[in-house]
Amino acid sequence: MLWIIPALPLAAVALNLLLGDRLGKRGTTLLAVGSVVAAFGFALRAVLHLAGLPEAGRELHEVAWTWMRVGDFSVDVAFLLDPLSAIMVLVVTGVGSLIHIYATGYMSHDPSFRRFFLYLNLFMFAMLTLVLADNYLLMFVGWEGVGLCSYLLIGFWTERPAAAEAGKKAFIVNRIGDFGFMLGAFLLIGATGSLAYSKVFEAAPHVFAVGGGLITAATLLMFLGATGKSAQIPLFVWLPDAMEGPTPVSALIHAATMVTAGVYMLARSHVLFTMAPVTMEVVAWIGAATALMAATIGLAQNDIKRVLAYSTVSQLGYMFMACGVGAFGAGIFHVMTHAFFKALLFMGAGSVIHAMSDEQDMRRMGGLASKLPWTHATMLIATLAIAGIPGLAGFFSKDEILAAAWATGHKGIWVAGMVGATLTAFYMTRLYVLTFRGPSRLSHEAEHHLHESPPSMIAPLVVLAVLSVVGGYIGMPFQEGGNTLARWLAPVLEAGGHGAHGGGHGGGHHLPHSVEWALIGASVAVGLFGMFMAFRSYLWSPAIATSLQARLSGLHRLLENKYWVDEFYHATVVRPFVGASEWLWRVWDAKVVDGIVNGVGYTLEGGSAILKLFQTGFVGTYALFITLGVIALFLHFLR
Amino acid sequence: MLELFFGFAALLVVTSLLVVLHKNPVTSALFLVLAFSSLAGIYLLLNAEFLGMVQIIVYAGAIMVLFLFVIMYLNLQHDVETGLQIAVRRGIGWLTGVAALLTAALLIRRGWALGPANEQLPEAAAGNVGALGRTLFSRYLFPFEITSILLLVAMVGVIIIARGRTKTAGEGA
Amino acid sequence: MASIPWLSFLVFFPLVGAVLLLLSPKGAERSARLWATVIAAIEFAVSLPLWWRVVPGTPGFQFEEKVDWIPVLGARYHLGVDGMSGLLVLLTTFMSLIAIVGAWTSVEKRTKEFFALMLALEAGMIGTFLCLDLLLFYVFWEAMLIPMYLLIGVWGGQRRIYAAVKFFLYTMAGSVLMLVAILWLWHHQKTLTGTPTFALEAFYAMPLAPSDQFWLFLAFAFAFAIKVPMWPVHTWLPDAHVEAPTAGSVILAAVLLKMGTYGFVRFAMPMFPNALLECTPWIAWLSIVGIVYGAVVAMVQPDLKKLVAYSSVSHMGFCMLGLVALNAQGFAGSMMTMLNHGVSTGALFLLVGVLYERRHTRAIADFGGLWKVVPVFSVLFLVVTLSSIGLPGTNGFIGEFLVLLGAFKANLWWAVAAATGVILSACYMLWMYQRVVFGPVTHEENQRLGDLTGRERLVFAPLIVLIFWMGVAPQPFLDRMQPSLDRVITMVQTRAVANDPTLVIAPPKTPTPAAPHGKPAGEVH
Amino acid sequence: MIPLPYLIGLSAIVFAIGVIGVLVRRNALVIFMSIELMLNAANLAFVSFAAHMKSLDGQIFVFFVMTVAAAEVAIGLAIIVHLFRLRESVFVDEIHLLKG
Amino acid sequence: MNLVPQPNFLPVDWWALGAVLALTVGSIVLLLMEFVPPRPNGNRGPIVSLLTLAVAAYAVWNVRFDKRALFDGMFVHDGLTVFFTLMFCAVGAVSVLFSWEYTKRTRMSMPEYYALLLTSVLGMVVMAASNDLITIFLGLELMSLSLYVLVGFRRNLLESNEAALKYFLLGAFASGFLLYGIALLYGATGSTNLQVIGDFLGDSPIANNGLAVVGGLLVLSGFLFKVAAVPFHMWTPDAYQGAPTSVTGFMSAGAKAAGFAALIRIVMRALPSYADEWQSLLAVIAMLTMTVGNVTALLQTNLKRMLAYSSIAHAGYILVAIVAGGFEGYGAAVFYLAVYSVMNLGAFAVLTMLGRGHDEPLLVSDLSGMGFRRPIAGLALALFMISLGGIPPTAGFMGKLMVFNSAVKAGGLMPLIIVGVLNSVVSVYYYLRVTVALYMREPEGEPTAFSWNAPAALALLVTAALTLWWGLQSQSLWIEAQRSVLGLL
Repeated sequence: MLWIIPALPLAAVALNLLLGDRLGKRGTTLLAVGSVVAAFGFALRAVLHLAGLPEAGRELHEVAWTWMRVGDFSVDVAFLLDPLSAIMVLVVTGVGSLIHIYATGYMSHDPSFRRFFLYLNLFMFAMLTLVLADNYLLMFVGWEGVGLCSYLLIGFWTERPAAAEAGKKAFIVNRIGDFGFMLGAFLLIGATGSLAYSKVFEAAPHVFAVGGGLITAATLLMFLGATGKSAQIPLFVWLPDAMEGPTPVSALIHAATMVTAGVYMLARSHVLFTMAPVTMEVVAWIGAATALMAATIGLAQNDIKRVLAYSTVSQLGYMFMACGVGAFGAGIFHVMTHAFFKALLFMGAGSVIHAMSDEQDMRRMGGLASKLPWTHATMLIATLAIAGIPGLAGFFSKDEILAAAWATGHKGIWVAGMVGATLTAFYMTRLYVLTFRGPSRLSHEAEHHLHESPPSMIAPLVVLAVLSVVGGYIGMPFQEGGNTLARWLAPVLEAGGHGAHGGGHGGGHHLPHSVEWALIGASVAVGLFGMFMAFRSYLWSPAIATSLQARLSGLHRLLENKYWVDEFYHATVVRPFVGASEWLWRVWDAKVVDGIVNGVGYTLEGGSAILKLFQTGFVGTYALFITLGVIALFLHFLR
Repeated sequence: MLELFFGFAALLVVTSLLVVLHKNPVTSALFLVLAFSSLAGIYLLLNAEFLGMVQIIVYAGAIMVLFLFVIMYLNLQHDVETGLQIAVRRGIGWLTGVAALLTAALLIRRGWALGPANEQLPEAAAGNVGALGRTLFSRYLFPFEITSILLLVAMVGVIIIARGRTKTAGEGA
Repeated sequence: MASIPWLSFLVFFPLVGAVLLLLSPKGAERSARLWATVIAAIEFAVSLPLWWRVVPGTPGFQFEEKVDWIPVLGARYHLGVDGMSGLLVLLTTFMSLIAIVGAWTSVEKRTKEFFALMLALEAGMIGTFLCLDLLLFYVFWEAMLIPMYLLIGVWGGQRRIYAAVKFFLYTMAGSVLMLVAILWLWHHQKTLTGTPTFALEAFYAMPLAPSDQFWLFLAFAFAFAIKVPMWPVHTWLPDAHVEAPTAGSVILAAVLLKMGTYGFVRFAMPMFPNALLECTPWIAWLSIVGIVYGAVVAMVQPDLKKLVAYSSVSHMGFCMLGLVALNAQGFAGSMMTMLNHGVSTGALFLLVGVLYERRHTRAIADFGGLWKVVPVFSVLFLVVTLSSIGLPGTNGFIGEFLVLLGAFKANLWWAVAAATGVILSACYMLWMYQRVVFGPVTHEENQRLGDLTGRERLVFAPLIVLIFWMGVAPQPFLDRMQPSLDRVITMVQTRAVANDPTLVIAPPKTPTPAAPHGKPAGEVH
Repeated sequence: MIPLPYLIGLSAIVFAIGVIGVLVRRNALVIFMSIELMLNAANLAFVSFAAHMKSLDGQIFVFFVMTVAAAEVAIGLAIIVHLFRLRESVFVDEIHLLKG
Repeated sequence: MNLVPQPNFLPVDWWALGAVLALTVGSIVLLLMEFVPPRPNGNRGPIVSLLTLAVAAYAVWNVRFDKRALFDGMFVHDGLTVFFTLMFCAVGAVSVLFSWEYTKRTRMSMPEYYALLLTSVLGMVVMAASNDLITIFLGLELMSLSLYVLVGFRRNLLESNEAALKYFLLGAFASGFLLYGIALLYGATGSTNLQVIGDFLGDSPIANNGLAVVGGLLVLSGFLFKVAAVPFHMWTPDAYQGAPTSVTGFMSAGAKAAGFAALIRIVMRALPSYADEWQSLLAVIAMLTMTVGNVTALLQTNLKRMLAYSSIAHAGYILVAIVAGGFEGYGAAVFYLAVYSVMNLGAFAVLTMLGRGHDEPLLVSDLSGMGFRRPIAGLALALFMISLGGIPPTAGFMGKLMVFNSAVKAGGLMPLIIVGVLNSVVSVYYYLRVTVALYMREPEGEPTAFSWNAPAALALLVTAALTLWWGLQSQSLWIEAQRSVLGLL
C-alpha cells in the first residue's frame, strides 16, 4: 500500500483540476488538507508496520509497473520504505500537513486559493515520489517534480515579474544540478547496469575501486545535483530569490522538505559516497563554506524572510558537513530537527508578515512581542532551538554534527561549524530582537491593522514549537550503541560499511565522554556568546550596531549584496550566453549559412544575367557563335 | 585543261570575294552571277555538262534574277558600313572564317582517303542527260518526289508571306 | 484485414478523399472541413489496428503487398509495415486528424483546396513510411514536397513564397543525389544478381565494398540530413515553419521531419554499414552541435514559431544522436523522441496557432500576462512546454533519457555534450513561457482574448493524454518498436563485418563495460 | 583530270568566303547571297567527288541542292521583302526586338 | 536491266509509305480547299488535317511490326520510323487541336496554315524514316521551310516576322554547314547511305580520315543546330518567342524530336565506329546545353522565351542519354522525347488559351491568380511545369530517371550525371516561378483574359492524362521506346 501515499495528493490534484471551481473554498480546503493528512496517516501506519519487522529485513518494497525496458537496461516504477525513507516520509507528510493547515489561514484571502493548493498537493506528490522511490530514475522524477512545483509556487503571484523571474531562476539552476545528477546516473548504469538502489549498492563494491576515478566522478556529479536542489555553493543563488513565493511555500519547500532532498540523496547513496573519500572531503568543505558564507550574508539582511532563507542555506551547509564527514545519520537528524524549527520560523515570520499586512522589512518592525503573543512565543522557541540552546532540538543535531566532525578528525570543519554556530546565534537573535523587542518602528496604519493570526495559523505553530523542543530527544547523546535515531537508521546506513570512513552510523562516534562534554560546552558557549552580542548591539545599545556598520561599511555592503554572486554569475554566464546566441542567430545563421544558400541562388541569377547578354538579338552574333562552335568541334579533334 | 581550271578558280574566288566585299548589293549580285558562271565552267571541266547548263539557267538565270529583282524592288543603295562596331565585327568575322578554314584544312591534311571509286561510270558519258534522268527517276525517285513537295511548299509560303494586306489586316503590330 | 490491401487503403484513401474534395462544387467551405475531418477520422480509425495487429516481437515486415510496377526496371509497388513504420504511420494519421480539426477556423480562404492538400499530404507521408521499394520511396519522397510547398506558399504568411521555394529547392537539391545513388545501387545489384530490382530487402542483402559505400552513404545521408534537419543544413526549417499556416507547421514538425530520421534508420544505415561506422563521429558531433545550436539560437527568437522551429532543430539533434549511438537504448530513445517531438511540438504549434488566430501576431513581445486572461490555455501551454523540456513524467523525458543513455554507452563525451541541451531547453522554453504567460497584461488587446473553445479543447485533450501516457508508461511503445530497431542494429553490425572482414566491431565504448550483476570489470582491478 | 585537292581546296575557300560574308555583312540580302555561295561550294565538292569516283550520284545531289536552294531563295526573299515592308530596312542589326 | 525500273511494291510497302502519301495528299487537299465553295469557316482546315494525320498514323500502325527498306534503302520502315511517325502524327494532331481556335482568334485561320503544318510533319517523318543523308537533308529542308513560313505566319506582327527572318537566315546558314558536311562524308565514303558510310568507316581508322571527320563534325553541327544544343542554340529563344504560340508549341515538340530522330539514326548507323570521339564531344556539349539553358531561363519573364530556354536544357538531357548510348541510352532518348513532347505541348496548349483576341499576355506575371480562377487550366499548367522539372509522380520524372539510369549504366559519366541532376534542381526554380504566379500571387489590376475552348481543352486533357499516366506507369512506353531502337543495333 505504499503507492497510496503519493497517490493521495495526486488524486487531490486531479479532482481539484476536474471539479474546478465547483467545489468551493472549503471544499478545496478539505480536499487538499484532507489528502495530505490522510497521506500522513497511511505513512504512519506503514512506518509502524515497518518498525514491527525484524531489523534484518526491515524494508517494504513494491513494484507498481515496469517503466521502461530497453535492451539490457530496465527500470521500474517501484517504491521502497526503509528506516531512512520512513523518517523522510513522516517529516514530509507531517510537517506538510501542518503547513497545509497553516496555509488555509494564510492564503484565505487570495483569489487563486484553489490553484495554490493544487500546486501544494502536486508538490507533496512529487516529494513523496522522491523519497519513496526505489531507484534513482524514479527519484529523479520526484527530484524534477519538486523543482517544477517550486517553480510554479515561487512564481505563484504571476503578475509579479520578480516572482516569475525567481521561479525561472530556481528551475534553471536546478536543471544545472540535474544535469550532474543525470550524468552521475549514467556512470552508475555504465558500471552496474542498473539504477535500482539494491542492484547498484550490491554491485558497487565489485565494480568500483575505493577512491577510484570513476566512483569519484559519479559521486561528484550526483553531489552537483544535490548542490542544485539544496542550494549549496555554487548553486545556492536561487533560494533567497525564492522568497518571492508565499510564505507557506517558503516554509514547506524552501525550509522543511525540498531543499533537504539533496541530503536525503547523499544519505541514500552513502554506500557510493563512502567509497569516494575525495568526494566526501569536497562535500564536507562545500558544506562548511556554504554554512559560513550564508551565515555571514544573513548578518546583513533586513528582509525577515531573506534572513531565514540564508539561515536555511547555512543550516543545509551543516547537513552536508555531516554527510561529508560520514555522519549521515547526523545529517538526517539535522534535516528532521531543522524541518521543525525552520518551518516554525518561516510560519512565524509569515504570521508576522500577515499581521503587518505584507510588510517584510525588519527595520519597520519591533516591539511586536506584546501584540502577537503566540507568534512571539513560538518564534522565541524556534530561535533558541536554532541557536543551539541546550535541551532544544537544534542543540542535539548541531552538536552531533560538530562532534562527528571532531571525531573524524576534521578539525577545520569543526572550527567552521563553531564559527557558523556563533553567527547563527547572532543573526537569529538579531532577527528576534528587531522584530519583537525594542521600540516599535511601525508606520501608523500598520500599527492600526496589527492583529494576531487566526487559530488555523497559530495551531501549527504551537505543534511545531512542541516538536522543536522535544524533537531532539530521539538523538540524545551518551547512549551505548548510538541513540534511538542511530539505531533506527542503522539497518540502512550501516548496510554498506565499505570505504575509508567507518560507515556513516548515525553519530555513534567513539569519543570519550569528557571530550564530548567539552565540545558540547564549547558549542553552547559560542551560541550564548552570539546571542549576547546580538542583544547587546541591537537591544541594549543599538549605537554599537550602527557604529559597526559605519566602521565596516565596506564589509557591510559586501554582505548586504551577498558577495555580488548574482552579479558575478550574470556577468560571466548569462550575458555572454545571450550575446553568443544573438550572434549565432543574426550573424552565423542568417548571414553565413543562409548567405551561402541564397548566395548560390544569386550566383546563378548573376550567371543568367551574363548569359542573357550573349543573346544580343543580332543574327550576326548568333551566326558567329555557330561558326565558333564548329571551330571548337574541329579543335576538339585536333588536340 | 588545268590552266582553264585555274582561270575559272581564280575568277570564282575573286568574284565571290567581291560579292562579300562590295558595298552595293546590286554589284554583289552581279558578281555572284559571275561566280556562278565560273562554277559552271568548272562543272564543264569535270564533264558534268548538264549540271553546268543547269547552273547557268537556274542559278545565274532564275535565282539571281530574283535577287536582282528584289534589290531593285527594294531600291537599295550602297550599304553604309562604317563605325567601330561594324569594323570590329568585320575583323572578328574574317578571323573566324579563316580560323574555320585552317582548322578544317589541318584536320583534312591529317589523312586523306577517298571513298571506293567505280572503275568507270555506270553507262555512257557522265554528262549524258539520259543517264542522269534514269538514275534520278529510278534510285532517286523518293527524294525527287520530296523535292516536288518542297517546291510546292516554297510556292505556298511565298504566297502566304508576300501577299498584300488581306484578311490579316488590322492585326496589332 | 490482411486479405484486403490494408496498407494500400491507408495510402490511397486520403488521396481519393482529396480528389473528391477538389471536385466538389465551389463555395462548400463548411462542408469541406467537415468532409476532410471525416476522411481523416476514418483514416485514423483504419490505421488504429496497426497498434494491435502489427505483432510485437516480429522484426520483419508484415502485411506486405507486392505488385509489379515497372517490370523492366524491376520496380515494384511494394508496401509493408513493421514496428517502426507502424508507429510512425499512427503518428501521421493521428496528427493529421489533429491538424485538420485544429485548422477548422484558421483557414479563411480557399478552404476546399487547403483541406484537399492536407489529405494529399497525409497520403504522401504514409506512402513514404510504408513503401519498401526504393524507386517508390523516392517517388513518394519527392511527390510529398508538392502539397507542402503549396500549403506554405498559398496559405502562408508574409514571406511565404520565399519560404516555400526555399523549402522545395533545399529538399530537392538534397534528394537528387540520392536518386543517382539509388540508380547506382540498382546497376550494382543487377550486375551481381542479373535481375533488376529496387527492392529494399535485396539491397539489404547486397554486398558492397566499403569504398563504394562511402559516397553512396553521403548521397543518402545528405538527402536525409536536410530533411531532419541537421545542422548546418537546417536553415530552411525556421523560414518554412514561420511562414507555414498552423496546420502546415504541425504536420511539418510532427511528421515531415521524421522522414529524415526514418530514412536513416530504414535506408542509409543498414545499407551502408561500413560507411556509417566511418562517419559516426561526424554525424554525432554534427547532431550535438545541432542540439546546442538549436537551443542557443531559440533563446533569442522574438517570434514564437521561430523559437519552436529552432527547438525542433535541437530535438531532432537528439534523434540523430540516438541513431548514431547504434545501441538499443539510443535507437529506442531516438524513436521515442521522434514520436514525442511529433506530439509535443505539434501541440506547441497548435497553441501558437491558437494565439495567432486570436491576435494575428506571433511576436512574444505582443503577449504577456496571459495567465489571468486565458487560464486553460496557459495550463495546456505549460504542460506542453514541460514535455518539450523533457520533464520526467512527460513523454519528452523518456526520449531524451534513452538517447543520452545510448549516447553515453557509445561515447562518454557525446552524452556530456548533449546533456547540456537539457539545461538549455529549460532556459529558452521557460523564458518564452514566462514572457508570454506571466507578468502583468501589457497589451490592451490581450485583455479580451477568448479562452480555448470546445473544439480546441477537444483537439488538445488527446495530445495531453498522450504526453502523460508516453511519459508514465512508455513500455507498450517500446515493445512495438524494439524488434525492428534491433534488426537494424544487428544488420549494421553483421553486414559491416561481411563487407569488410578486417573490421572489428568494438563493444560500445563506456568507461567500464556494462556489468549488470556486479561482475568485476573495467578499471577496478 | 583536275586533282582532287585543288577542287576541294577551292570549294573550301569559297565556302569560307561564304561564311565570312554571313559574318561580316549586315544586309540581309547579301548575307543570303553568301549563304548561296556556301551551298555552291558544297555543290562543287559534290561534283568533284563524283567525278573522281566516277559516279553519278554526286551530280544528282547537286540537283536536289539546287532545288532546295531555289525554294529557300523564294521563301527567304519573300520574308526579307515583307520585313522591308514592315521595317523599311533590310539591315539585320536593326532588327532586335527579340533578345535577352 | 530495265533502265526505268518500275519498283514493284508489295502492299506492306504501300502501307509503310502510307504516312508520306497521306500527308502529301492531305496538304494538297487543304490547298485546294480554298477554291471549294462555300468559303471555309475555318473549321475545315483542322478537321481535314486531323483526318489526314489519323490516316497517316493508322497506315503506319497497321504495319508497325514489319521492317522494310525501300528505294535502295533510302527510306526504311523500322521501329524508329514507326515510333517517330506515330509521335509526329500525334504532335501534329495535338498542335492542330490547340491551333483550332487560336488561329481564328489571331486571324491566321487559313487552310495554308494547316497545309504547311502537314508538310512540316511530312518533313519530320521523312527525316525520321530516311536512311540516307540526302533524303534526311531534304526532309529537314522540307520541315524547316514550312516552319519558316509558319513562324512568320502572323505577318504583320513585327516579332513574328523578325523571328521568321532570324530562324530562316540561321537555318539556311546551318544547313549550309550540314550540306557541306554531307558532301565531305560522301567524298570520304563514296556514299550517302548511312549503312554504307557506317560499314566503310568501320574499317577505316579515324586517324587517316580527315575528310570523314570534318564531314561528320559538320553534319553533327547541322543537327545540333536543329535540336538547339549550345552553342548552336541561339536562334531558339528568338524564334520561339516571336512565332505564333501554336507554332512554337508545334516546333518545340516536333522539330526537336525530328532532329533527334535523325541524329540518333546517324550516330547509330553511320558513326558507331567513332563512338568514343563523338561521345566525349557530346558529353561536353550536353553539360553546356543543360547548364546554359537552365541558367539563362532563370531570369526570363516571358513564358514562351522561358520555355524556349527550358527546351534547350531538355535537349541537353536527351544528349546525355545519347552519350550514354547502348539501347538503354537511345531508348531513354526516345522515351524522353516522347515525354518531353507531351508535356511541352500541354504547356503550350494552355498558353494558346491565354488572352483574348490577338493580344497575347505571355509574361509569367500575367498568370497571377489563374490557378484558382481557372482551376483546370491552372492545375494542368502546374502539372506540366512539375513534370518539366522532373518531379514525381509525373512523366518528366520517369524521363529523367531513364536518362540518368542509362548514363549510370554506361559508366564513367558521373560528372555528366551530377551536372545533370543539379541542373534539374536549378530548372525547378523557374518552373516553380510559374506555379508561384499561378497560385501564390494575386493579379494587380485586372486579371488576364482567358479564352477557354473545347479543342484546346481536349489537347490539354489528353496531354495531362498522358503526363500523369506515364509518370505512374511508364512500362508500356519504355518497352515501345526500346523496341524502336532495338532494330537498329
